[in-house]
Amino acid sequence: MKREPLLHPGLNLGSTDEYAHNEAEPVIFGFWVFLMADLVLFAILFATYASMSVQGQADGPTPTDVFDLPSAFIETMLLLASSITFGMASLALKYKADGLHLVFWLGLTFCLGAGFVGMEVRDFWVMTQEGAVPQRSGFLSAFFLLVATHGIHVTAGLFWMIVLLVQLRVLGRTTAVKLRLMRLALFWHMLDIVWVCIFTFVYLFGVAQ
Amino acid sequence: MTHKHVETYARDFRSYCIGGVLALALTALAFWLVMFEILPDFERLIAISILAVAQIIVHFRFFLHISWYSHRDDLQLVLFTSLILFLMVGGTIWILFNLHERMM
Amino acid sequence: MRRHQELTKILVRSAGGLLLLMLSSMAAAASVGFINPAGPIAEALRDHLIFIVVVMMVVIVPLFIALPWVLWRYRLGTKSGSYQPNWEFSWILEVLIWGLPAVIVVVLGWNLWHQSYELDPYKPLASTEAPLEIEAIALDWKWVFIYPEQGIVSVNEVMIVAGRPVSFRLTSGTVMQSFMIPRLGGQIYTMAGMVTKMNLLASEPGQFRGLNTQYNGMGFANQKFMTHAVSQADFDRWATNMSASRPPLNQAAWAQLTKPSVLAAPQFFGSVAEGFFTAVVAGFTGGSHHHIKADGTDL
Amino acid sequence: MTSESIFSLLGTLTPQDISFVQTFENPVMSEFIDGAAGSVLVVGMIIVVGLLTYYRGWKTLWFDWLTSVDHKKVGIMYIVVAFVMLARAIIEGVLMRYQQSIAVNDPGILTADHFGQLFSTHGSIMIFFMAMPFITGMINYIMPQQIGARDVSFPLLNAISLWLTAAGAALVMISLVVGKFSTGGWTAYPPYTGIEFSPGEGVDYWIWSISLTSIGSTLTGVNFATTIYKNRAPGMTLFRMPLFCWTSLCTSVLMIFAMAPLTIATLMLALDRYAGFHFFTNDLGGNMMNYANLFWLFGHPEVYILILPAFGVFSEVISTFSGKTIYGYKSLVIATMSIAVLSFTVWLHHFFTMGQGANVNAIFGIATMLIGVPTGVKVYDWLLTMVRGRIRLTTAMLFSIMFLVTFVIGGLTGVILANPPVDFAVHNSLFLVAHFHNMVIPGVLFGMIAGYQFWFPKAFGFRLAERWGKASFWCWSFGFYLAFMPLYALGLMGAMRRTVEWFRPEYLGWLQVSFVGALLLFSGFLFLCVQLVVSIRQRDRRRVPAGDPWDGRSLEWSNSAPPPEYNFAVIPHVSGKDAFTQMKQEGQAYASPSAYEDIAVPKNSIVAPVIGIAAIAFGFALVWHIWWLVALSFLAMWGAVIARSFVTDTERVIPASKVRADHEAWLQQVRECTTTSREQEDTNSNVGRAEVLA
Repeated sequence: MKREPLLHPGLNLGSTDEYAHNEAEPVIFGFWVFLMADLVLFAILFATYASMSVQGQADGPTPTDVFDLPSAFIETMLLLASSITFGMASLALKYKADGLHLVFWLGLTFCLGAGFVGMEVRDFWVMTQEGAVPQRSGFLSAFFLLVATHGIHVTAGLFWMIVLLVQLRVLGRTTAVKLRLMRLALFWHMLDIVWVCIFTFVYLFGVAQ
Repeated sequence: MTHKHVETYARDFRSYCIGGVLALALTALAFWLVMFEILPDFERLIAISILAVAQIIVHFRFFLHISWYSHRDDLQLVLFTSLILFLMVGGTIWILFNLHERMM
Repeated sequence: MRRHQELTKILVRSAGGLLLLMLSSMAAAASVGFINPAGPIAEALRDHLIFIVVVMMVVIVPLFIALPWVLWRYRLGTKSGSYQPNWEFSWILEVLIWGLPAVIVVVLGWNLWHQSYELDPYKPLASTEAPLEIEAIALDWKWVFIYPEQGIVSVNEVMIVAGRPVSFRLTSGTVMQSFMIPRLGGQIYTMAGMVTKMNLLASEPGQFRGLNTQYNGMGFANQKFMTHAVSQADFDRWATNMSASRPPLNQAAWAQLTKPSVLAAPQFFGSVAEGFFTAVVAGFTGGSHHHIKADGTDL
Repeated sequence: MTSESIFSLLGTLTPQDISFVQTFENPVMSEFIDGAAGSVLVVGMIIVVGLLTYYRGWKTLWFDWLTSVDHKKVGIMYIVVAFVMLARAIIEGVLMRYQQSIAVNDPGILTADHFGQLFSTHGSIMIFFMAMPFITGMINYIMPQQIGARDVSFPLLNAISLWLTAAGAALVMISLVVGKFSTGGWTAYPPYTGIEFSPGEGVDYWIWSISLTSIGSTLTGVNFATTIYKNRAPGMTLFRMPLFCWTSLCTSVLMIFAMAPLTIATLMLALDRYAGFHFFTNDLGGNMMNYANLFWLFGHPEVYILILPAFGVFSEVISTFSGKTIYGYKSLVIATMSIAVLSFTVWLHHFFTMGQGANVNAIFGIATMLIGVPTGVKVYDWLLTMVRGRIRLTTAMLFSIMFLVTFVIGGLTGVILANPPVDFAVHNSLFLVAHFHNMVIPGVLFGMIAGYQFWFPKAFGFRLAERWGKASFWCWSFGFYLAFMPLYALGLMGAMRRTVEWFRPEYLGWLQVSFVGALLLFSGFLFLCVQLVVSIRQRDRRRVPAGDPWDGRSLEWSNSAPPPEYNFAVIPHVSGKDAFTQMKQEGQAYASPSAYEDIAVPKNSIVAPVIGIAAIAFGFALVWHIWWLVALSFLAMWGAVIARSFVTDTERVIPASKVRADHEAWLQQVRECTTTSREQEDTNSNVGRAEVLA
C-alpha cells in the first residue's frame, strides 16, 4: 500500500478531513519552526547546565546529594504515558467522529501531565527544604532554570489543553480547533523529547558520575 | 470509518503503540543501568547517552511522524536544527571547559 | 555629461580623502600604541598586521581599479560598452572569484594558526633569564601589582626589568576588566575567581602606559598606570627601598583599596602576606561566600 | 493614605527618578542635556497628540494603522519606528563625538555616568530598535510582494511582533524621562551589570526592552520563514526567487535560531538581579564567561541578520539600475547560505582575549576568515552585474556603489580582527568601534536607505526628490569617512572605546575630525528628512500610478503604486527569474486576467495593540518592581491571546466584482500612460510605466 503523503510533522489528517489537511500545512509548519527555536532555547540551557553542574558547585550540594532518582523515574513514566495518551487523542481526532473519545483521551493526558507537574513541584520543595535552593550555587541556579523551564512549558501546555477543551465545547470541532489540537500535540511530544534529555543528562548523568 | 480508513487507522495506531513500548523500554533500561550500577562508570555514561539518542529518534519517528518520507522542508529543518544545536552546545561546552582549564 | 562629472567626483574625492586619512593616521600613530612597538610581542603583532594588509590587497586592489572603470564604461548613454542584459555567468570568472579569496584564506589561515600558538599570551617567552613574576589584581578603578619574590606591592605603577621577560598572573577583585600595555603587546581579561596569564618583554628601558580596556564604570577613563622598564640593578634598588620604607599591605589598607575610587598618585606597600593573590582568587571560588566586599566588611 | 503607601503602589519609583526633577535638583550641564532630551520627547509627544486631534487623525491612525495586520502597513510602521529611533541614536552619537573631541585633559560637558548611558542607549537602539525594525519593515513590505503572496503566513502574529518591538523601543524612550538607562553598553557584560555593581533600574531597562524585542524578532523569523516556504506563487520555485527573498529567508532562519541565546542570557541576568541566582556573579559558582559566550552566540549571527537583507537590497538595486539580470545568481545564493551557516561558527572571535587556548582561538579565527570568501564572492558578483549593463547613478545606486567601496575596507579590518594575536592589540579599542561602524553603516544603513529610496514610490505612489537624496548621500559618505577613519588611527594609537576623558594630546586632532564627520552624518539624516518633506509637497507632480518607475525586474513592480491591500488581483504564475521583466518582454504585463475570484483578507484586530501596550506596562512594572502591574499586564497579554482564539470571524471578503472593477480601472490607466525611457527616469514624465526595450 502506498503511503499517504505527509504534509507536516505530527499525525496528518489525510483523507479523513481533506480540507483541514491542506489548511494544516503552512500553519503546522510555522509552529514546527517555532518549536525549533524553542529547542535552541533548551539547548542553551543544557549547555549552561553542562558547564555549571561541574564548575559551579561552589562547595555546595552536588547532583548526587540532591537528585531523587525514583521520583524522576515516576515523573518520566507519567510524561511518557501522557505522550501515548495524547497519541490516542490525536487518533480520536482523526478517526472518531464522536467527541467523547477525544475528550476522554485529552482528559487522561491532562491528568498525567498535572501529575508530572505536581511531582516536580514536590521534588523542588524537598530540595528547597534541604537547602538546595537556586541561590546556593551556580549549579543549582542552572538546574532550577533548566528543569523549571521545562515544567513551565508543561504547565503552559496544560492551560492550553483547558482552553482547547473549552473550545471543543463552545466552538465544536472546527478546522481551527483541530489545527490547534494538532499543534498542541507537537508541543507535547516535543516536551517529551526535552524531558528525555533532562532525565538522561541531568538526573542519570548527575547520579552516575 | 470506510475500509481505507480502517487500514490507515491500524497503521497510525500501531505507530503510537510501537513508539510507546520502545520509549518505555529504553527509559527503563537507562534507569536500570544507573540505579543498579550496571557497567563501569564511563561505559555507563556512554550507554545511557546512546539510549537517550535512540529514544529521541523513536519519539521523532513514532510520535512526531518525522521520517525519510516526510515533507522535504520538515526533514531539512530537523537536520538543520540538529546542526545548529550541535554547534551551539558543542561549542559552548568546548569553550567553557577550555577556559576553566586555563584559569585554575 | 553631468553624470560623468558626478562620477569622477565620487571617485576622486573618496579615494583621495581615504588615502590622506590612512597615510596620516599611520604617521601619527607611530608615536604611541602598538604600532610603535617597544618589545618583541608588540613587534610581532605589528608585523602580522602589515602582512595581512598586504595579502588582502590581492582581492581589494582589483575591485578599486575595476569599479570606476566599470562605472565609466557601462554608464547609461555610452556608445562603447556593449549592453547584454541577460549576461549572467562565466565559468572562468566564477573560478576566479571563488578561487582567489579561497587561496588567500588558506594563506592567511595557515599564518593565523601558527601565530596563534606563537603569540599565545600564556606561552613563556624564550630567554636565558628567568621571568620576573608579577601578580596583578584589577580593582575599581586601579591596578594592584604584587611582586611575590620581592614581597612588595605597587598600585597604579608597575616596575619591570628591560630585556627580562615578565610573567603576569592576573585576576580581578571586582568586575571583568582587561589588562593591556599597548606598546608591549596584547591584552587579556581579568576575572574574579580566575587567573589569566600574560607574558611580555620590554626590549629597552622606557616608560609605557598601561590601562584597563574593558568598561567598568565611572572611573574607567582614569584607570591608567605607568610601566617603567629599568635595568636589573635599578629594579633591585627600587625593590629594596620599597620593602624598607613602605607600610605593609594589611587588611585595612586592602579594604581601602577595594573601595571604588580613582587614585591621584601611585601607592606602594613594603610587604604583603604570602599567598595574598591566591587568597583573593580563592575568596571568590569557594562556597562559603567569604569574600571581601567593596565596603571592606568581611562577610 | 500616607505618601509611602502610595509609592509602594509604584514600586521603587519615586519623584526623584523623573529626569526633570533631577535637572532641577542638580543643575549641571550633563543633567541639562538629559532634561532637554526628555523635554524634546515629552513636547514631541504633546505636539503629535495635538496635531492628531487638530486634524482629526485619531480614527485614521487607529483603524487604518495601529490595528492593521496588513503586511505593508506593518512594514511601514516598523520603518517609522526605525526612523524615530535613528533620530535619537544619531544625536547621541554626535553628542558622544563632541564630548570626546573636547575632553582631552578636560572633563568636557558630560559626566561619566551620562556618557555611559549614552553609549549604552546608542548601541542598543542602533542594533535593536533602528537596524532590526528597519530590516524587518523592509522585508515585511517587499518580500510577500516579490514571491507573489497576498500577505505573510501569520498576519496577526506579524502585528504582534511589531508591537513587541515597539514596546521595547518605548521602554528605552521612557528611560529618558523616568529613571536612568544602563551604563553597561549594548552588550551588558556582567558582573558589571549585576546587582552588586549596577544597582538600580538602568540595567533592568536594558534587560526588558531587549527581551521584548528579541521575542518579537523570533516570532518574525518564524513568520517570514513560513511565508517564504509555504506562500510562494505557483511557479515561484526557490531558485526563481529574487535575491532579496533569499537573503530574507536566511535572515529569518538566523532570527529563529539566534534569538534564543539572547533571550536566555537576558533571562539569566534578570534572575541574577531579581532573585539572587548565580549565573554570572563573581561568587558562588557564577561564571561571567558564559554570558560572553551566550551573548555572542546570538550577537554574531545578529550581525548577519542585519546585513543579509541589505545585501539583498543591493542585489536588487544594482541589477535594476544596471538594467541587467544579476550576475552569478546561484553563486550569490550559495554565498548567502554559506554566510548564514558560517555565522554560527565564529562567535568566539568577540572574546579572543578571554584567555582560552591557542587552538580554540585559531579555529574560530579561521572560521571567521572563511566568511570572507562568500562575502568576497558577493562583492565581485555585484561588480560583474554592472558589467555589460547600462548604469544609472540614482541615489539608491550611489549608496550601493559607496557600499561596495567602503565595505571592502571594513572587510579588510575584519580580517585583521579575525587574527587572534592582532585582535589582542586592538580589541576594545576605537579600531574595533571603527570596524563595526564600517560594516554596519555602509552595510546595513546604506542598504536600508537605498531600499527606502528604491521602494518608496512603490509604497506611497510618488518618487522621492533625487536632488536631496544625493545631497544626503554625499553627507553620509564623507561623514562616514571623516567620522570613522580617524577612529582606526586612534585605535592603533591605543585609544579605547567608551572613554569619557582622554589624557593624550596626540588624540585631539583625530577626535575633532571625527566630530566633524559625525556632524556630516547628522546632516545626511537631516537631508533625508528634508527630502521626505519636499517630496510630499511635490507629490502630485511625482506620482507613478502605473507602479514601475525604475523598469523593475521582480513581481512587486507589476502592481499599482501604492498596491491594493491584497497585493495581486490575481496571483501571478511565474516561469523564470526576473519574473516581471519576463512578463514585460513577452507582452504579458498589464494583460487583463481571464477570471477574478473573491479575496479574503484578514480583519483588523485590537489584539496586537493590546499586547503591545500591556508589554510596555509589563516591562515598566518589572523595571520598577511594581508587582501588581506585572501580574495584571501579564494576564492582559495572555488574556488577549486566549480571547482572540475564540474569535471565529477573522476575515473579510472582497467580492470578485470589486476586485475586477479596481484592477481593470488601474489597467486602463496604465495603458493610457506614456512610457518613460531610462534617460527620463528622474523627470516628471515618469509616471511609472517603463519603456520596454526590444
